[in-house]
Amino acid sequence: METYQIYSLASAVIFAVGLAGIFTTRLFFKKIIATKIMGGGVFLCFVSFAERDALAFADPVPHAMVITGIVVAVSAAAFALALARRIQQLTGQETFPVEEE
Amino acid sequence: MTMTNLFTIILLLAGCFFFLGGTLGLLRFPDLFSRLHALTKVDNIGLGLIAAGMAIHIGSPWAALKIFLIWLSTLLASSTACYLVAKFQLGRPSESPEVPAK
Amino acid sequence: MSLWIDSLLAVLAVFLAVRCLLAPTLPQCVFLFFAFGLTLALAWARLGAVDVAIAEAAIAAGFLGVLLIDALRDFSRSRSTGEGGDRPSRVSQGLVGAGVLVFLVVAIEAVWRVPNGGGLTALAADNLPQSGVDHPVTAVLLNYRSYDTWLEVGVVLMALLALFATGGREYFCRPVVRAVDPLLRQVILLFTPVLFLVGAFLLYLGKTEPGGAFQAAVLWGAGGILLHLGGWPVFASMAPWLRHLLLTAGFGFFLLLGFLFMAGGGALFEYPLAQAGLLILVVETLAALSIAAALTAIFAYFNGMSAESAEPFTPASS
Amino acid sequence: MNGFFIGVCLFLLLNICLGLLRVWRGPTVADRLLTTQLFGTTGMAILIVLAGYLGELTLLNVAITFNVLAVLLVICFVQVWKPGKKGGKA
Repeated sequence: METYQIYSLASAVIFAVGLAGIFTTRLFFKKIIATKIMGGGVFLCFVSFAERDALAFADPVPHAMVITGIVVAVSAAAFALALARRIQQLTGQETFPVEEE
Repeated sequence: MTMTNLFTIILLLAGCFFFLGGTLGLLRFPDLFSRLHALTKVDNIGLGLIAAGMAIHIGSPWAALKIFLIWLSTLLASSTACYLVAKFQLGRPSESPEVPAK
Repeated sequence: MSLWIDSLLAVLAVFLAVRCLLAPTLPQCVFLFFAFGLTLALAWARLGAVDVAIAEAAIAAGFLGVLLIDALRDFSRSRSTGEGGDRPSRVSQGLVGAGVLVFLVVAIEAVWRVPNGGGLTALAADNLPQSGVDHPVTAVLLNYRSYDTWLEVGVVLMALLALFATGGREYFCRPVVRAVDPLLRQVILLFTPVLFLVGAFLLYLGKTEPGGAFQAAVLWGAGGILLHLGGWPVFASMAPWLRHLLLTAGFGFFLLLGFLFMAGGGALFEYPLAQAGLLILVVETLAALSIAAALTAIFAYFNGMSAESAEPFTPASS
Repeated sequence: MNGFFIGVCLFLLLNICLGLLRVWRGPTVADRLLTTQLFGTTGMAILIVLAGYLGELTLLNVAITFNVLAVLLVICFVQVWKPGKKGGKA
C-alpha cells in the first residue's frame, strides 16, 4: 500500500458520501455543503494521482487544476448560498417543497 | 543521539503534554469561559514548545525566524479571539443550545 | 510507518464527511465541515501539494468559513434544522443507499486501476526553462494553461454578477453600521497590513516556490473583509469607476495581453520568452487584485443580506 | 528521529479527534467556534513538525496562512452575530 493509494481510496469514499448527502437531505444549506464535500473528494483524487506521477516534483498539472477548481467551487458555493438565503428570506422555505405521497 | 536531538525530543514531548492538557480542558471544563482559558493559553504554550523544538531541529535562521513569527502572531490572534468570544458570551445564558429542542 | 499518518488522515476525512452530513443541527454541520477542510489541507501537505494546501487553508479557513458563518445566522434561526423535518422516506433512503453503494464500488474500482500514463510531469519539467518562472505549478497556471486561469478570474466575476441578480445590488452598497469594540478596532488595524504583506509575500514567492496569485488574492480579500467587519467598508464605498476597474482589471489585462501576442503571430497567451517572467508577475498581480476585490464584494453582499434579515421591516440607516 | 516525529504528528492528530467531541456537544455556537481555534493551533503544530520531518520548509508558509486567517473566523462570528437581539442563541 502506498501513500497515494490510501488517499485515492479515501477520495472515492468521500465523493460517494457527498453524493449520498445530496440525496438524503432536503435542506439547501446541507446540500451545498454536500457538494463541497464531493468537490473535496475529486480534488483529493487529482492530487493523489499527481503524487503517483511524481518525478523530481509532483505532477504540477493536476495541482494547478485543483487550485483553479478550489476557487471556482468557492464562487459557485457563494452563489448557491446567496440563492438559498434569498429563497429563505422571501418565502421562509429552506427546503424544496415536499410532495405528499 | 546528539545534544540538539535531545533538546528537540524534550521540547516536543513537553509541547504534546500541553496540547493534551488544552484538549482535555476543552472537553472537561464546565462552561465556555473556563474552556476559553484552557484552550487559548495552554495550547499556545504547546505550540511555542513544539515550534522551538522544530526550530532547533531545522537549524536554519530564516526558518527559525518564520517559526517565531508564526508563534508570535498566534499568541496575538488567540488572545484576541479569547477576549472577543468571552465578551460575546458575557451576559448571555451560558448553556443555551442554539436550536430549540425538537 | 508514515503510512499511519496517511491512514489516520484519510479515515478522519471520511469520518468527518459522514458526521458532517448526519449532524442534526446546522452549526454542528458547519464546524465539522471546517474540520474536514483542515484535514484536507493536512492531507495535501502530506501529498506534497503545498500550493494546494495554502489555497485550501486560505479558502476553507478564511473565505468560505466567513460566508458560512454569515449564512448560518439566517438558517440556524429557523425551526426546520432539527432532525425531524429532514428525513426522507425509508424507501427513498434505501434506493439512494443502494445507488450510492453501487457507485462507490465502481468508483473504488476505477481509482484503484486507473492506468499509470506517467502524467505530464516530464513535459512540464522539460519546458520549465522557457516558461519564465521556476516553480512548475505557477508555470502551468500562468503559462502552459493560462486560458484556464484567465477563465477562472472570469468565473469569480460571474459569481459576483450572479449574486447581484439574486437580490439586487443594493445589498452590496450598504455598509452595515455597527459598534466596533475598541480593542477589536486596534487588532483589525494591526492585522490588515499583515494580511496584505503576507499576501504580497506569497505572490512574490510564486515565481520560485509554492504560493502565487490565488493564495495572495484570498489573503488580500481577507484583508478587505476584515476592514469591512471593522466598520471601514473600503471597497463598498469606493467610487464606482474605481470599483469596476479593480474588479475587471485582471480579466481585461489578461485578455488584452493574450490578443496582443496573438496579433504578433503567436498563439493565444503565448508570451515572448524574454519578458515572460515579468509579464507573468504583472498578470498575477492584477488577477490577484481582481479576485481579492471580487471576494470582498461577495462578502459585503452577504453581510448586507444578513443586515436585512436582522431587522426585516426597517430601511437601512445609511 | 523520524519515527519520533511521526509519533508526535499522530498524537496531535488524535488530539484533534478528541477536540471534535466538543463540536458535537456544543452546546452554544461559541463553544463550537472554539474548536476551530484548537484545530488552527494544532494544525499549525502538525505542519511545523511535518516541515521539519519532510524537510519541506515551504510548509511553513501554509502554517503562516492558517495563522493569519484563524482569527478572521472569530472576528466575523463576533461581528455578524452581535446585532440581532436573539442572534447568539437563536
